[in-house]
Amino acid sequence: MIDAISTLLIVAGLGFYLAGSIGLLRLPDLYSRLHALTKADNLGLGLLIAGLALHAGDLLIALKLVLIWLAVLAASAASAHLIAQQARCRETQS
Amino acid sequence: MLTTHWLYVLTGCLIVALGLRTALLHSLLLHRLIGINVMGAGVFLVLIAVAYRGPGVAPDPVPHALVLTGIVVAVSATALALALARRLTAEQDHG
Amino acid sequence: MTTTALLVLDVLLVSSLLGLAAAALATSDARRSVIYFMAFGLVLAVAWGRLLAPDVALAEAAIGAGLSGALLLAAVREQPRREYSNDTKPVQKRDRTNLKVVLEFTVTLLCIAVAALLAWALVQGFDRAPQDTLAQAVSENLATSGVSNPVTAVLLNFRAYDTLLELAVLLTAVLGILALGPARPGYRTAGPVFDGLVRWLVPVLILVSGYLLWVGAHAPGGAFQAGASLAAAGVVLRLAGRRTVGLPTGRTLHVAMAAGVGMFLVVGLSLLALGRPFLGYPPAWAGGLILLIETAAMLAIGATLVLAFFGGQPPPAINPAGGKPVSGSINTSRPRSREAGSGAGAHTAEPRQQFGEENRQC
Amino acid sequence: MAETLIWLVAMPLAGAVAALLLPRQSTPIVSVTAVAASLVAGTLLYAVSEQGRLSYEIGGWSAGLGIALRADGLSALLLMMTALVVLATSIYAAAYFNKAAERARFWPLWLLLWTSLNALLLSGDLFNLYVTLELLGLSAVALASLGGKTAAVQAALRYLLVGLLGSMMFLAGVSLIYAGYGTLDLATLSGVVEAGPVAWTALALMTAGLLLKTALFPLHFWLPPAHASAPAPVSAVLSALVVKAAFYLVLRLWLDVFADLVTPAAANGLGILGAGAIIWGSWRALRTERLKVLAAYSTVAQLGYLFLFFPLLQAMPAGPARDTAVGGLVILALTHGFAKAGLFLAIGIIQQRCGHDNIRELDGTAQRLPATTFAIALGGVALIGLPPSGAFLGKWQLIAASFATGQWLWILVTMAGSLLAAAYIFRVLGHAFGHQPYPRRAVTVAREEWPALVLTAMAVLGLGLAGAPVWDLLEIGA
Repeated sequence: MIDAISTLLIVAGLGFYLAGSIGLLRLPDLYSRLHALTKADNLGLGLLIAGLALHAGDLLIALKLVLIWLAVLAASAASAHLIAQQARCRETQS
Repeated sequence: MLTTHWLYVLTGCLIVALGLRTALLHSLLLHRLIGINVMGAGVFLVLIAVAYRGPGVAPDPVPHALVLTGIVVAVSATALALALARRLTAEQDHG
Repeated sequence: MTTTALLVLDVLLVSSLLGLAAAALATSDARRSVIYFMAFGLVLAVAWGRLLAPDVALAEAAIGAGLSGALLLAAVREQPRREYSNDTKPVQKRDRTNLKVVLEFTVTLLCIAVAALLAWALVQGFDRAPQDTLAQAVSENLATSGVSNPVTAVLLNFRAYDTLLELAVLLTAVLGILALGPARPGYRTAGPVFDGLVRWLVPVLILVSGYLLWVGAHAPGGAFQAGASLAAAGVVLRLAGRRTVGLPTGRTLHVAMAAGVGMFLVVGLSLLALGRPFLGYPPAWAGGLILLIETAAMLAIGATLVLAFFGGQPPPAINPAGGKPVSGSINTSRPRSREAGSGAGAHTAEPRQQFGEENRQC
Repeated sequence: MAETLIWLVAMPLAGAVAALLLPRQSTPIVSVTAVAASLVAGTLLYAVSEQGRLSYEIGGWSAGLGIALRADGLSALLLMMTALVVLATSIYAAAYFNKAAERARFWPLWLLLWTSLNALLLSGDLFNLYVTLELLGLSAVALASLGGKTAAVQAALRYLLVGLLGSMMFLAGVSLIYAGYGTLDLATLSGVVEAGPVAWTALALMTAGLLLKTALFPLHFWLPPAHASAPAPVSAVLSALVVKAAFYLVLRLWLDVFADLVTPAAANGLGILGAGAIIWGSWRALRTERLKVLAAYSTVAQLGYLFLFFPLLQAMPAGPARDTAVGGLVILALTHGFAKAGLFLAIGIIQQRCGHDNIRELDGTAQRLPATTFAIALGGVALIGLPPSGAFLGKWQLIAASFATGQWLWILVTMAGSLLAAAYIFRVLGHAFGHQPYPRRAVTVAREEWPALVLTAMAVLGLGLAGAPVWDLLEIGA
């Protein structure tokens, strides 16, 4: 039962990753690409980690996995912000 | 010899060739430096592949330690090269 | 996991490694090339995780991709438009004369030959090697090495002498860098979002380095990964525009830089004085001595890599009492004119910090 | 006695750390370290001559699992030369860098360079050799860039990139050896290595990397700018010791570890490159306008002679005749080390006192700096190979071996090289002894001048008249 849920979560996470990657390749401008990348990937990673944590069977490992997710969330939020800000500045300057 | 060995050893050799070609041919310092680093990574990949003994078998730790040493040596050399290049461009800007 | 799945993973990893290496080397844009190189390093770390080398994977991600990448990007940033050239003469637009084509062709052939020769010899080598003699020796002596992670045992016990010389290499590089002149100008002060990230990221990084140091005795980790994580904290602080990144100044900085080599020598020579071989730890003491050396090495690696990111002598700290800069004994070889005034050096050294509030967003 | 091996590495390294931490006392620290380490090198030489080969297992782990340091007659001799050259050059450097801040920057790197040289000459482990090569390369580059002039920094950068490329090729060879033989220990390896693709490819890769580092023609392009633009004491050590260290490794690999699988064709290839180095290096030395560039090209040429020995030794059966030839090779290398170090120091004095090193404008130097000019003349005697210098003995053995094996070409090359060397040396001396109508007062700066004199005298008189023990020492471990 747990295995099935875990697999389902991982597959769902991968789906979000796929969507994010397609978005990165297909979307027209930087802002929407950034949007696709950060949102879809953060959610994808969250699902992936949820699936793996269920699979781990050890609370400590599960907590470490969640910690990774939090760190990635913070880093990707901040870097997306910096990239968008920089792009905005270039636009206003030119 | 496992299939994995084949795959990673051949990749390592190809990466060595790619890095070596850039290090020899490119005119820009930064690219040459990256070329040398890529070449090093190829050699390291070969070493780690040599250490591999198959899934679930403990690998040989000696090449792992060698590669760790190699990575630190490589970053030291890269840092010194970049500092020299910076000094050089600063001189050219002033003179 | 089935063998087929592993094979698919292998093929994916190998092809992305080759693609990224080729992309990093083929593009003529320096920034792009560095970014591809960093991505290459990260995939390489995954490949090493796959080949059951987690210690190396950690080091590659932190040092090979992370810090090397940061160093290279900082170098590119200083040359936003100009070509980054090795020679004094301006870079010529590619004039593809016959000679050059012939040269390129020859060198390419040579490189292919080298790779083919190496691959052929390696394939031959695999079939004949009595491969596991050394790995067996390591596992037989692991019990007396003081640690249970075999990689740490090799690095800090069996082949500790290599590691001593490697720390000497790091020290040499940073001494060379410091002798070349002042640090590159700092970065502008971070906005609230980035600053907020830095505020909690830095303590976490320091915590992580302590964890990696401790865990290295029995699991993947160790002084190098810990030192790199410490250095990452310094790099992040510097990127956020902090003037000081926790590096000491003057004599203390030199102590930090030389800590690894120094501790190795103190331990090694003390053992020699006690009638044991150089770096021949008594088994009962080995664990503690290794941790002692690793702690010093971590500090040295952290300090050294941050200094490398500075790219030169860090700006002197202001001594509040006298107002004079507390400079290290290793000064810049040719004081630049803008730093001539004592005490005034602090803010002139980093002109970018003078940007006002309205400039902060860009 | 075996502890002397580790002391030779630990002492300069500890000195480097101490000089870094106590910059104000760095000069006395270096003096103590240099004298002490030289005494240790002397002890080692004595111990090797009495007891034969020495080895020291670091950490008490047997070689293979751990790393062993080893010394035989050849490495003991080179260690002794390194110690003497570094000692003399340190005395000169203390006067050359006349600001305390310059000295504080210089000494730690200087001792790190010495550490790496000793570590390289003693190491018995292939991967450890790679680390020592990198330490040697980085410390040499850092020192070469110390002048801070654009030319020096540019040359240092090229030197660094070439050095890195060389060490990477070396490391590729080392990896191959580990893949094929499962060991990194040189002694173990020489017992198991056999002709075949693994050993050949590994030897080719390692040799290619080392030839780049030892600047064998046509891979010498980086050497003249790097050696000519570095500060004088650094140039002295780069030319005398650093390129020799890489050459020592080639020698070790070809004559010792991989001796059984060297083919005559490969040895001849090295000989031909050596011949090219002699002719091209000497010709460029003759044509240059600057004294330091002349000395640097002369290094390229002198390294060529060392490579001429490879085809000769390959053709000679093991026995006393071959041992004598090896002795000739070693004494040639030692003589060049002493002579070139002295020459660079003397040029440094001229450069500082006259403000230039243009050969055409040297007139009156003999009147002004008599002792220094004498040192240049002595160094010149050794470079040409006139008796009684050690180089005369070396070239004599070279020619004798060529006669014995019927390889006439090398005799012609040696003759031509010696003539060219005589031409470029006498060109310098002709200007230096040129009369100046209003001679400025003769200057003697004893502290700066005597290291150059002692070093060149060592090359001409020490090795020439008392060189016999070299052959006895080489018996050990041969």
